[in-house]
Amino acid sequence: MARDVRLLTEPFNPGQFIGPFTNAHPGLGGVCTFVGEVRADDDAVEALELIHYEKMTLAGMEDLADRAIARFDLMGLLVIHRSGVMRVGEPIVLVSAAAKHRREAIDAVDFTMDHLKSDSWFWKREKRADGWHWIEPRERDHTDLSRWG
Amino acid sequence: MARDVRLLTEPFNPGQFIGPFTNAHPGLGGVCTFVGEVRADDDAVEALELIHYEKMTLAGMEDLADRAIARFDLMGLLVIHRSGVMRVGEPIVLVSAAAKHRREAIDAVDFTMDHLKSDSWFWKREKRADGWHWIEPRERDHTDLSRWG
Amino acid sequence: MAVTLVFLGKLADLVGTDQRVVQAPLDWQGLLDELQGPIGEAVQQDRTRVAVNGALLADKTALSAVSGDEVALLPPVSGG
Amino acid sequence: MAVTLVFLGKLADLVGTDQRVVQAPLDWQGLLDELQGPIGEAVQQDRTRVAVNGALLADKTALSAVSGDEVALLPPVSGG
Repeated sequence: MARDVRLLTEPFNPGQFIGPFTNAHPGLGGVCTFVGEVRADDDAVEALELIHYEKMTLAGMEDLADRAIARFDLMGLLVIHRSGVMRVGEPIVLVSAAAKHRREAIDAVDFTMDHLKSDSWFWKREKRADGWHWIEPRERDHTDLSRWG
Repeated sequence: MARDVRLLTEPFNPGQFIGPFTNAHPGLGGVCTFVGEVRADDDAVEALELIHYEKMTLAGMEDLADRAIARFDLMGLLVIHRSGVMRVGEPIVLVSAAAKHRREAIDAVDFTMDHLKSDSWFWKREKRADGWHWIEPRERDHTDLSRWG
Repeated sequence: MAVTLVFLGKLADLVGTDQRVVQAPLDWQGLLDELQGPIGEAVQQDRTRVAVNGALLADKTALSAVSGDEVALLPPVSGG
Repeated sequence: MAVTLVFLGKLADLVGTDQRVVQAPLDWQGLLDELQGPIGEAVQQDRTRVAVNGALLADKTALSAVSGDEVALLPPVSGG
């Protein structure tokens, strides 16, 4: 089982990670990958900032990856999360799971994304014309988490 | 909504489709992609062949894509399926969904894969040392389909 | 012109070819007369479907193909 | 040496800095004495968590930091 967990403070290109990750697991049945980007659902948002805490954020991501690995039958798991200031269209997160069977790969990505989005040590703020605004947790995030018991 | 459905008879590189598909949907929130390959779970299998029917297979894939689009809130859907003889490690199928929200993208890929695997017009056989053997449908495929009501 | 029969998947193995041209018109009884032995039995199984020009028949015994039609005999799919 | 307080997310805005060095040792009452006004109220809220050297406290009122420790004040996360 190859586990690759990274917290990046600079922009990244998902393709540069996905290809090598897939190639590193010969014999796999399938790879599921989710890439999340800064969404353009509000023209007023000029930038997004994610703040992480050096002593906890990466360790928490590694712990989450271990839980996904314990729960699903995987051949490999790749978890990448950005920190810092990002603009619309920039990748924030990439989760890729390789497995013998597709259900395991898809579910592992779903599980990992739900927990990354609502149960990892990131704080988010948006820059608008009048300055930066902190984003509060969404109720939906807690609903998502409760799916996994 | 961009819908791109292809039935390919030659090997393909998933990366050549995923990058352009993602880039074609600026403002998206996330892209979920599943790539299925010929699995190496049995050393005795030398090759796999998928047979399609010209008058029905691609049309069925297009119809499936339309159903996924009607069911999930997507910005784009890419469905690629191989036909012909393949060896271990070659991609068979690629489904990629772009959406504002990750749950829609992940569920659309899950739905489309379940239906492609068990409800599309492909017939499969494996080549072993003693020749070609037809593969019968798996019970699991029907269980997968029943998840979608 | 005539009717073209197309045999998919393992049905092609049973007849040793993936296409056969037969006389038009062709109904269900005519098809069974044409397909003797193992292939005839396979075509009669519930899980074998029949399509005419790419359109699946809800009731294959209602087959009514005319000259120029393509009749496909479809065993259960085995997935991608 | 002393104890370093680290303010995450909007807590940093409330104090105008993301770090402050205070006298060791530091317990919960000492922390509240140190943090007056809005930041003090925020820290007392149930949803604000406290970690020492990266380890989350199950009960933040049991805080007992010594010289060299880093005490992080963590508001609710807002997701990636």
